[in-house]
Amino acid sequence: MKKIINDVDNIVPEMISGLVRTNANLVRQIPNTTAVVRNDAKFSEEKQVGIVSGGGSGHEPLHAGFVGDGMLSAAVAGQIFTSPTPDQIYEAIKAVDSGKGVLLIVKNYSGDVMNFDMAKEMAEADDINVKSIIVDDDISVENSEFTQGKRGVAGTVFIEKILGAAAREGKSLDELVELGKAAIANTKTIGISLRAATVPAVGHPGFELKDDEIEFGIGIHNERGYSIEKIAPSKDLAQELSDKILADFSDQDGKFAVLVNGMGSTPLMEQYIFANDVLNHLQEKNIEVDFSKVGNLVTSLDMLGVSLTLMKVDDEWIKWLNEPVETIGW
Amino acid sequence: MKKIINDVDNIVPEMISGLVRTNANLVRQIPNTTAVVRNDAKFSEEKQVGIVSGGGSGHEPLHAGFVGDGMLSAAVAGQIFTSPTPDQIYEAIKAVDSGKGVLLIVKNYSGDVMNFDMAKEMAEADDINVKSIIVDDDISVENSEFTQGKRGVAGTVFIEKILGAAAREGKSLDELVELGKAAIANTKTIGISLRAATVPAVGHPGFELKDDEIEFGIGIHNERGYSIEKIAPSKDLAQELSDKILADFSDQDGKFAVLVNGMGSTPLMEQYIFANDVLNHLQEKNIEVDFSKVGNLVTSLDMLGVSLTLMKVDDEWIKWLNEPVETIGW
Amino acid sequence: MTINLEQATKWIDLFVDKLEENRSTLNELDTAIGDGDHGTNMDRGAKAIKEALAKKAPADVSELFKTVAFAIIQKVGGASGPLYGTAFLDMSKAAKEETDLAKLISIGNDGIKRRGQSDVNMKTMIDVWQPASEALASGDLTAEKVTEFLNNTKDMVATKGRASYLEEKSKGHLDPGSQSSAYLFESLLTAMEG
Amino acid sequence: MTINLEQATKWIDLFVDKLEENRSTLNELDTAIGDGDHGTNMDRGAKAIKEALAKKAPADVSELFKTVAFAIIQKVGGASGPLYGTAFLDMSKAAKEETDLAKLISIGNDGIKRRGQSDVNMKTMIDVWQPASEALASGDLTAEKVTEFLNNTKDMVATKGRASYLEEKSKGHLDPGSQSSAYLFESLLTAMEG
Ligand SMILES: Nc1ncnc2c1ncn2[C@@H]1O[C@H](COP(=O)(O)OP(=O)(O)O)[C@@H](O)[C@H]1O
Ligand SMILES: Nc1ncnc2c1ncn2[C@@H]1O[C@H](COP(=O)(O)OP(=O)(O)O)[C@@H](O)[C@H]1O
Ligand SMILES: [Mg+2]
Ligand SMILES: [Mg+2]
Ligand SMILES: [Mg+2]
Ligand SMILES: [Mg+2]
Repeated sequence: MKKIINDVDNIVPEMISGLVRTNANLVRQIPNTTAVVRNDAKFSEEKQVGIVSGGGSGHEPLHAGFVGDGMLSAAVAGQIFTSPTPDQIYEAIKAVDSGKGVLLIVKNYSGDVMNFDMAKEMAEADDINVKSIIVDDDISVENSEFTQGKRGVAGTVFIEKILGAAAREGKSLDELVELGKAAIANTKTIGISLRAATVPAVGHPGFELKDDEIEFGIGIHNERGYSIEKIAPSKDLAQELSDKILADFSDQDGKFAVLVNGMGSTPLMEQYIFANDVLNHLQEKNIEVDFSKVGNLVTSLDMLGVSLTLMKVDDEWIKWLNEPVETIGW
Repeated sequence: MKKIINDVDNIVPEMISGLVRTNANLVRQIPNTTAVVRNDAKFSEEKQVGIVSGGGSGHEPLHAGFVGDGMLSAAVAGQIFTSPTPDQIYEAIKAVDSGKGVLLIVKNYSGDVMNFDMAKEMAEADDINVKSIIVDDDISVENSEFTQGKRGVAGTVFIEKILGAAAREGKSLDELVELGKAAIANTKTIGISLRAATVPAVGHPGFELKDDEIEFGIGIHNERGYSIEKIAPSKDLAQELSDKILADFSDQDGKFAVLVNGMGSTPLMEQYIFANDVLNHLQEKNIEVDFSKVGNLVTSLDMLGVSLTLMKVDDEWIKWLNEPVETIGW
Repeated sequence: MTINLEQATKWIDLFVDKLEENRSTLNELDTAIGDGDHGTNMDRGAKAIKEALAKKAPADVSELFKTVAFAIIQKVGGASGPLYGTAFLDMSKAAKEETDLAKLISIGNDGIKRRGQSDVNMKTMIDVWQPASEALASGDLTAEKVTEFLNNTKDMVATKGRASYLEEKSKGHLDPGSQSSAYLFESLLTAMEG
Repeated sequence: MTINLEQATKWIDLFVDKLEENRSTLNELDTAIGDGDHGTNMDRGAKAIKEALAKKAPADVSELFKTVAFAIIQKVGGASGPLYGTAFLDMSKAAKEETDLAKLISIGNDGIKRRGQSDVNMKTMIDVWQPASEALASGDLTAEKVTEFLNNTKDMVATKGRASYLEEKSKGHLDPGSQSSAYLFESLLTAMEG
């Protein structure tokens, strides 16, 4: 394992320190936590619903990179691939509540769901109005009443963008919850990996793939996918992922937003080639794409791969996706 | 080699196509070229000195990702690690000239310098006023009258940012040339690599390093560095690079801007840890840092590593570095 | 059977020791069907509990459980943090009035089920907590039984927690949270014996 | 010695063939001390020249050189594109009046030096162009001499182009651009012979 780090046990605090020191105009660290909160001039004057997200580290720029005017109010970073603890989330909730309530955006992992729930209970004891929504866009996992359900992956960033813009516009907590649930229901993602991520404390990739193999349906914590296939040209990968996601929508009418997300070690060059192939394929199928985004947004340490997210959108959502924000990572 | 591509010979056009299609509000492709030019509403109305940069591909988001209001007017992409041809650069010059002249920002490689020179001669034949500046910030290479001189690397992005902001403010071509030269003289960079980049047509990393080795002073096209050492903690690397760069400045008074740049496959997490260590070390030395930036800005395909750039700045340069821009990659 | 402060303190001390000793066993179990950190997580919790108890000796069982709960909630994270944390927090609240051990454990078990939205047969720690709580109620919990409950998780298919992503492939492995819970109940039995 | 359209056409045809045949030789030389693409670059140029000449047969030597120059300038890129491109562009301009071969080559050599800000002994193609141009002027250029000029680059330390980053380590390798230039002059000699 070759990584530019110091002490394995100190990775997250050092990373957060680097992030806030190089972006002091945008964010500050909440004392004694690894949570960051908006630090721009507008923030202290503003009265809007606070939006807090968070989760394990290793997905940078998610979530701290999306804190800023028009997106998240605060983000809480846990240990690598490990949910943050409720006390840290609770501090973030307190830091962003302006009396209008706080919305928690939680990715669907049992640890995240439970820790955010506990933090919510702690904040409610302080009479803060807190609601949460659970993002579960990874359609490579079967959903069923009896399981953990689908995971929350790259689509989370579209949800954060739309809700952040809507909150800035003055939407109420209840309106945001409703909007968030609708947005999540219309967001679907599949990821592929060419090489697994190496968790620093483990020291080697989470799973092994042969030189010509690619795994479909992986999660952002090295969760295994649904099949291993021979690596194929970008356009075949684009077609396979697009079709699988489209088939999961009840119909293919209306407008779509597209996110091509790099998993951490994949050059932008390849992400753009893949995005080009996705757009070609969607065009052939007469699918209207009204917003698209490419880049390392929701990564998995040094994983090699990409994910594709399609979101069915209406005009107002497109407007919110397009609105300028002041963040590190959007 | 595992890459998400189609035909190796078609990488650059497909990449540019993906980039412009997913950023049509910002940039458009100049027909029959792999050059992109601003496409925002403001651009057509504006009368400012046009700023054109470019070079071989494989350094994304440089340069196309820095085209937009307040930064570059156009960017020309060559084949991977190969200078673009003069006719493409010439088309970009024509597309951005509004009568105020055009400034070319060229990284110091013999191919780039010569191809941009030829393009300049072609444009001068059309009575367009064109000047160029040569960025040579890589201090790991010895400079001398008899050699090719220092290479242009990550510091280029600071030069593009400052000149873009100054051009937007209405500075003349001659003023920009002078400003550019002063900025370049105050910009110094060293890069380190943990793993070389794999050029798609070659299929394997450009050089081999052992599992515990790191190379100091590499270039952004797999140019070998000045020494191979055992990998060390981030803070030791930060100290070694900072001190070497600082020693190259005649004095260490005044204000500095810092750029920690990821080489393509290095997670943001490690870049922030390294940035934190650089800031710690500079603080210990009582060096005033007034601007800092972290991220994958000037990459080398899938190289693992980072570069550190220090720039001696005055207040006006800091203002220009801080000004908002509308680009894909800044 | 009721539990007093001395017994409860011994219980927690034994549990904490077992977690520290078996950090790598728990990590290995979690590597097979999870993300390999259950040992690290519980060990972090164990150290936090020790530190908190060293700082201030609790006055009663309720306060002891609260100290344990807060240490776990603040330091463990992941799935096991809120689960063990909720169990001890709920037991702490109940212990203000209640001293019956079986009732307390049953309340802890309910807390886990509520927090985890889960039940028996999902290949989670509940598959140790719930039968253990029932056996305590009928007065016949033994170390052998605890091991039996733990071993029963081996052939289950996980439907909650990370292991559930593996579906059928989660079969054939012990559930790591059930292993740490087995340590909890083994410690409890030893503490109650004398 | 003057050069006519027939001879010049034959020269370029032979050169283009040699570039295509020796693509991998040139890449290998460039791999040792450059970035490994000189063969690919020149081959791209060769194909572009062929295509351009197939489209429209040039009326005179000046037009032929111009076609060659534009094909190279538009398709080669890198360092060799502007260098060969400038040489042929300058020779094309001169060929409107001038027919003396040695003079034309000397003008091409000057173009390379101007474009490359370089001179002899820097381990570049000039180390073939300049002595070849001088030998032509004195009427004694031979294939053996071309090979000798090329081989002389082996022990030079590069001070221009990518190889210069290697400093002393650039010694012991032929310069790739000198090898492609050697093909150019060997082709010229064959074309002029008959
Ligand atoms: N929803 C749930 N209900 C009950 N127990 C659960 C649930 N999810 C996970 N667990 C328990 O937690 C254990 C894993 O804990 P740990 O590895 O520390 O957390 P994480 O899965 O976040 O890495 C599992 O072995 C299982 O016993
Ligand atoms: N400044 C220069 N002056 C003259 N010749 C040069 C100069 N720079 C490079 N060359 C020649 O160009 C050759 C390399 O060409 P090529 O590999 O196609 O371009 P690049 O170096 O851009 O990859 C060198 O072998 C050398 O002969
Ligand atoms: Mg975990
Ligand atoms: Mg080249
Ligand atoms: Mg785990
Ligand atoms: Mg070359």
